[in-house]
Amino acid sequence: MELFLQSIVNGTIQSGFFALAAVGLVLIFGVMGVVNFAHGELVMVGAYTVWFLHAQHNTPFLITIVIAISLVTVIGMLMEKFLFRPMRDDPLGGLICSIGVLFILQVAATLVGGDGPSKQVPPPFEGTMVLFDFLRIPYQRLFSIAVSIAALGLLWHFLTHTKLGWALRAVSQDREAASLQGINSNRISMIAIAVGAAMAGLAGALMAPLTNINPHMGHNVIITAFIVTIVGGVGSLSGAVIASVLYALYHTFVTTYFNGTVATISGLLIMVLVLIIRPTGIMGHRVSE
Amino acid sequence: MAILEVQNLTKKFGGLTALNDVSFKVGEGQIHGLIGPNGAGKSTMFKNIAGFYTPTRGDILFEGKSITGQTPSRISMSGIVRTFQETTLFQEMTVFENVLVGTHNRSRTNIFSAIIGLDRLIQQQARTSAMQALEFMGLEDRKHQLASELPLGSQRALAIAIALVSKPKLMLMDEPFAGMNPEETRGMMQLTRKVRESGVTIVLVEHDMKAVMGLCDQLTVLNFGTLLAGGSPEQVRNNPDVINAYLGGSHQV
Amino acid sequence: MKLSVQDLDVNYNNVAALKRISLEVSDGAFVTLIGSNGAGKSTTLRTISGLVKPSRGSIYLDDQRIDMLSADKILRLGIAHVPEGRRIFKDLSVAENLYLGAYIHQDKTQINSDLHKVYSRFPRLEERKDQHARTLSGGEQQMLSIGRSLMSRPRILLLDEPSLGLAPIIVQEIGHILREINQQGVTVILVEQNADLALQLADYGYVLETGRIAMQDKAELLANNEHVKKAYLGI
Amino acid sequence: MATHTQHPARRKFLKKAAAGTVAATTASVFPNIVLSANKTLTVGMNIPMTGDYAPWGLPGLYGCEIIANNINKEGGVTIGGETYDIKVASYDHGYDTEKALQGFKKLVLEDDASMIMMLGGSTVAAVLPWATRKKVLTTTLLPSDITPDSNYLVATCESHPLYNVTGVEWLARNFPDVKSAAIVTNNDAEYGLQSAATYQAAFEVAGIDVIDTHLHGFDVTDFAPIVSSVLAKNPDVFCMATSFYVTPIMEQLYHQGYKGKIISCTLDYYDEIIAKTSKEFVNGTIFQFPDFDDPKLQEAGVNFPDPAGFDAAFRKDHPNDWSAVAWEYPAILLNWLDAAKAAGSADSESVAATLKANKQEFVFGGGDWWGSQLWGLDNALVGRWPIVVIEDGKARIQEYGDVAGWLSNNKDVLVKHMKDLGLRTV
Amino acid sequence: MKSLTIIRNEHRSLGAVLFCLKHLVSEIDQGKHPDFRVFHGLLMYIDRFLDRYHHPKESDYLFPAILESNPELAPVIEELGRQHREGEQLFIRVLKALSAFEYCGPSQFSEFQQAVIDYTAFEYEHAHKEETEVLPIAEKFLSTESWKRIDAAFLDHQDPLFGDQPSGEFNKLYKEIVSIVPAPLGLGDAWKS
Amino acid sequence: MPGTVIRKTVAIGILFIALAILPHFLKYHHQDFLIFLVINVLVVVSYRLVTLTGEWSLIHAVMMGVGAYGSALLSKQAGLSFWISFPLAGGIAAIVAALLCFPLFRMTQFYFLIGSFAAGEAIRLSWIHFIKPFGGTSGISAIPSPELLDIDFLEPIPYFYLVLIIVTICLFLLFRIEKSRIGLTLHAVHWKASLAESIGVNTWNYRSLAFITGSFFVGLAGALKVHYIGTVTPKQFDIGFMVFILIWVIVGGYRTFYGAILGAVVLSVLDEMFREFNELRPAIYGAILIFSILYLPAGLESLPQRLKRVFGRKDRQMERT
Repeated sequence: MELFLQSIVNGTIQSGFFALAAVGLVLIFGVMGVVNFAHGELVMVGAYTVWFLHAQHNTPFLITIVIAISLVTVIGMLMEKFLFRPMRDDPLGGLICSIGVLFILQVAATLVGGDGPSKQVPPPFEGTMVLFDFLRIPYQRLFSIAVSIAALGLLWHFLTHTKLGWALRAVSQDREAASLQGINSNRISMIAIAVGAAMAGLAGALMAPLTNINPHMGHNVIITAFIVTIVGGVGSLSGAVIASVLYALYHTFVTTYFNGTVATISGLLIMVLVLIIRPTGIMGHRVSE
Repeated sequence: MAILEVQNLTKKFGGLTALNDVSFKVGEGQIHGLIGPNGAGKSTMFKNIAGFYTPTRGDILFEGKSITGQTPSRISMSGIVRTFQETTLFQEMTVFENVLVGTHNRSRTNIFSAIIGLDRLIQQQARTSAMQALEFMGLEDRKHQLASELPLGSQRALAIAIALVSKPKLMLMDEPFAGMNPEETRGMMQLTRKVRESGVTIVLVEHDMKAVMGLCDQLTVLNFGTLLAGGSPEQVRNNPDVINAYLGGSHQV
Repeated sequence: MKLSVQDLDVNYNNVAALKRISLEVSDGAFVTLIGSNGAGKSTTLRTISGLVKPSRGSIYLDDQRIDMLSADKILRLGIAHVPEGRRIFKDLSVAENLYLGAYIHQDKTQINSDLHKVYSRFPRLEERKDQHARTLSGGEQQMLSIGRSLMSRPRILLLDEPSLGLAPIIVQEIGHILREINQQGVTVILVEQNADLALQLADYGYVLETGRIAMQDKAELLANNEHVKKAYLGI
Repeated sequence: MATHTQHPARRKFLKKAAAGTVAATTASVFPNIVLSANKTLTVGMNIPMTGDYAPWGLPGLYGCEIIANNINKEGGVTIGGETYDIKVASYDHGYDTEKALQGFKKLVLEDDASMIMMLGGSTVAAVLPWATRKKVLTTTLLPSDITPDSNYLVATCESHPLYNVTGVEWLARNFPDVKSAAIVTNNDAEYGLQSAATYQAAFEVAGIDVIDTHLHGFDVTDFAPIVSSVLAKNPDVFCMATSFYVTPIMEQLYHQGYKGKIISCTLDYYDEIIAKTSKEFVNGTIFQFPDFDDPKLQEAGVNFPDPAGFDAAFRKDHPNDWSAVAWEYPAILLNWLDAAKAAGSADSESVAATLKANKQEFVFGGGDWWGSQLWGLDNALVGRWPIVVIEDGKARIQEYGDVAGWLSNNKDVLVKHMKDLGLRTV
Repeated sequence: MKSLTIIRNEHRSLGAVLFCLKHLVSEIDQGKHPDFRVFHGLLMYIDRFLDRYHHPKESDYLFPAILESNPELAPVIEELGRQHREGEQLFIRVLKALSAFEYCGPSQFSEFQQAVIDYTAFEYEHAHKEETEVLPIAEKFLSTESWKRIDAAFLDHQDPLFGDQPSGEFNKLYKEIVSIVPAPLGLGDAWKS
Repeated sequence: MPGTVIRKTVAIGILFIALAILPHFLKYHHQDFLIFLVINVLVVVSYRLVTLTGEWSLIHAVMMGVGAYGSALLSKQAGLSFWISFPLAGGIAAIVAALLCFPLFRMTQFYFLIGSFAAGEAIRLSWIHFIKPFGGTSGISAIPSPELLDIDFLEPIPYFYLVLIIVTICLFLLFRIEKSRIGLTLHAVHWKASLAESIGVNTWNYRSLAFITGSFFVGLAGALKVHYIGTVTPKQFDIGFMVFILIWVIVGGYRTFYGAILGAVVLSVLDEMFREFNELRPAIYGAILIFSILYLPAGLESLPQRLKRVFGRKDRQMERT
């Protein structure tokens, strides 16, 4: 029972990261039609920023988060302006471009941090909250999950209660019809990638004190984000968030009670199964004929 | 005798009923027009016959046998070929290659004979019949051109040649005259008759009333997913229900 | 607000879709373009609203040349386009769709009063304002599409086949609504395959055939024209 | 923390870029070589210098360069009457088998390297047929690479993971209350499984029950579930068999309130772990790799010249890169030089013969050729190995354990556990 | 000539409502549960529209004008006038059958269905006759004067019969029908099967 | 017509001879590089066959691994000679591909891309997870090299000739397939699947055929590779390698047969040339990728035409007008 509850806590914390990373991928794919292979590297850049500024140069953690988000956002916006926009009608080209960015960002990280071992960031919030004598939640993780939920909530509010949010969803559903409402889809793409990249940057910054930081850490992030995106339904943000929670809990429980590799293999198989049974994912809608 | 028989066909998309209990027959060797306003269900009917949709209810008989719910390629093999509403061709291939793909049904080959060259005879036959189809449609001079470089009329003719080369018994033509000027339309009507004379039954969807009335032996009128009327062009023209549809503010038929 | 289209050519992958199209639409007019499938009606509208760029010719709104502007800029000049097939945002609520129609406007009170007007014109939309647009019936979706475009306060409204796939009484009702909109001073350019409906509604009509204007005249005269009757009215 | 901030990463980046170019052009051009009239003796390093495995390659190159530099400064090395300057030629294979094969040939045929040092695993397997055919002496850090097919592959330094037995033995001796252990490791065959099997054998011999062996992949981003699952079984000892994820696992142990003993194969960068947890928590952790400024390394029997000086020189040039391989490749190089001197030739065949014929002095002292019971050939040099414990936030050698002795008594237990995990044994 | 367009428009509106009526009856035939309010609305509209709005236009203005210029059409006009009355009889039959269906249950449905089919067929036929036999002639032979007179009457905004008030009222009525007729025919809630 | 055929044959002959003598002028380690390059040419060309129907898969590298593991196991466990295990490797890859067709070709486009990636990753993780018989991360080593007369296939030059001959035959077969009516039909499925279906082409069958055939050839490539290296590991066929295949084909140009080859050759050679930039290398590679996609969207294969256009051959334009 204790293990069960602890696993729920562990899974919930994971789901926050999954969701932050996947939401950006979904936004970018939805609005721009590009599979951003470099999305994991955006997370990585966020983590590196925290390592470099906070762990190496003693910049206060909260300020570092803001800087990480801004930096990643700027990278995302540059990608949109110089790569994805010229490639608008060529999703394959967009994908290749994003792979190019992936390589460049990995090298940039290597130059900043060296080829050495994984980087570590001492947790800015020390101590562990103990509930009922057995549930242990480190304050650092508590902070991360709180910030993730807040960020996702903010994103949800942005998408459902602001004009720009509506416009963003409109563009992802029908670019042309959106332009007929006076929506400048280039501007919306810019906002989408800015928001998506900011979420990725935030995910990286929050993960930084909790994980191994190295130039290749994006690989695992993108695989998870793909699974979550597919299971949730391509283009469905709520689907991505729900799938993140489900997948994180699933993975946590299988890892806890069986084995991590089995969890990943079966996760991939579940994804294939979802694709076969319901190609539009749990929350997606079939594009009408 | 009826080569194609649609029996009580119903097709629903979610809550929307696109076709409601429609029945009609197509006589062998005829040009049969399927008419009705946009959104009346003609295209849905076409797609059901050609196997792109599976009917919700009802049956489609071809030469007395049910083809309901079969895959498009299967239906095509039994002798029904469709052409498309907008000019649908393999734009990036040459005219000849387009028709050669069309020979697929008649002269199949497998990968091993293709590699070793055992299928030389079949290939030769395929090329010959492709060439014949081009000549039939008057496209032999353009065979090395890319399909996308043809003028509209020739593109439509090519689309028919692709369909024709698979030696169908029934050809479904989706708006063959759309976007054509009167002269092109006349040429196309000629070709359509020529195809019929070669022994192919034709079902066509069309808006151009002049062409439909002048070309078709029989008409089936759909409106709002239901069968409105059927009969010769003359009968249809005077059918009160058709007039109603017209008076009812629905589109011209 | 006079719209004038001069000598427009549009090509889609080497095929000419429009050839030398010229139109004049004066302020407050109700103009229709009729013709068969593939005649170039939709392309004409799409070119006016900036979705398609002409390969030659020009479009003027009063004295301003607009054919090089993007769709969102053209909307800001007062030309709204209700596209073929409605193209509502299915995963957004009805209200969100309508608010997006007013995307180019900032004044909240004015937007709310516009919204009120749309709701009173289409009470059904108000009943369903919080539902996802995908749950609407075809007729309701068309109402939403028109309502959405009205939210931009257009001076010129372009409509592409609003009757497509709709039942007769809704088509008639849309006809009434378009007439009302026109009577309130909005210029209407209606593209219809349903020539009968279009010529009932419009003051002036153009007949398009294979990318060219084959005929143009007052709507009543076109409705009584023998060629038009035969080719488009089914008489 | 203090050590971090003293060395801003920007400086490191510039230096690294320069080092990269030097390494790439293969000639580590030291000024004294230009002046020296000595002949050149080239040793090759066919190692990962980029990518995931770079941390197991690059520090070794830096270490060997320091050693070579020192030797050259002192006038070179004399073998068979001829004095040579040492040159370290390197090739970055990025832990890719194709590139490893190419790099190996390049180092041997084009750079004239007399001996090739490699990390081990599949990259070694890829070069081995050719190396054997061409009789190129090759060294690996993974004795499990040894096969009866090749006399020319030797493991003369790191006897991963055999040394793990000494830590367990020490633990059992000093903490007799310890009854149960749980092992966590990644599931790769070269590092993780070998080490897990060894720990299992060592615990069995020490009379400690292994209640869980948790294998995980390289895709783990969060160790919370794994650690929760293992701790739920209440082990007295928590054992980490490989180095890849020690830091995050330690962090989880800390946060999940683990109070028992911790034993780990390595504890690289333990100052970072302390920074992420607490000194009190890390104190008492048992592992196998000393810092080279450890006073116990100054004692007799240790065959590494001036460990403290080496440590200082390395940390001066490469402040953040110290890890076990930083001294292991140099130790191999030194060992090989000794053999070459004894053989009077750098020729692979003679050095190999000399290496095997003589009782070799292992880096930490002692030294027996071992391996035939497990891999079919006695090509791993096994000697004393230090048991290291964190004391007041610093790694300190407790004593030297006897790996060879343990093996001679308990090899059957080891073979059994290796077999159970599906590993190659004779 | 505006009047002619107005007559045609009204035919289309009426035709749409009749189509709707017929279609809804066929839906009941296929097992849908009817909402009788819809039929009441449709029939009320037809009743008022024909009686108070459409037929007077023809009988009081258009037909006399035609008779004036083309006396040889008298039999046709007479026939059309007779049809107006016959239509009313058929319509009454529909109303009665509806009441029977509504209060006596499904057993009465077939009579209702038949009544609707007969009535709608009759009205189409009638409208068709007007459009093909009378209107074209009116178009050709009526003098400009006559047209002006008729147009003036049709478009007289003060006229209690055709002016703004009634047309607004009918538009309102029409909107209401559209809103209650079940989707996809109208905008109302679809009938359950 | 015959003139161009002769010219083409001569050109290919010269190319072949040039390739045959090339290794003698190379540094030793570049001879190995050449072997892997020629194998990779087979990989990209077989990949292009899969993509002919318009579906981009991310499982090709893993299918190569299936062939490699198959041949390694057959020769090590069953003791079969290379000459038997090699063709069987292709067969095994083809069979695995055939089984995968059922789930995978229910999807198209983006979903197929991701679905194929997931299926491939599941297979690859299985190699890691099931140490028996796959050997986990360290894979299978000491895979014997081919034996024929007294030729020493451990030496690069003899193995190069073996690879060159086999790959040339495979390329010829692939070329035949593409130029046959089957190839034409595959193109047809890509450009207009609905039209193809309407004339009786079962698109599922053809997609599967392309996938299975492509997998067969890449399985052969995998076997060729590991019988030279002597070791097969899961890492050799990871998503990283798959991304390279994708890049080679797209940057080279997937519209023609030689575009893909061009991509593999040019990019690999460039990569090798940038070796001295060490850790900067991937970034240079990435920059080349982006540059070529932005400025050569039709791939390297379109470069000659572009150059022609730049140097003002106007006859095409005159044709138009």
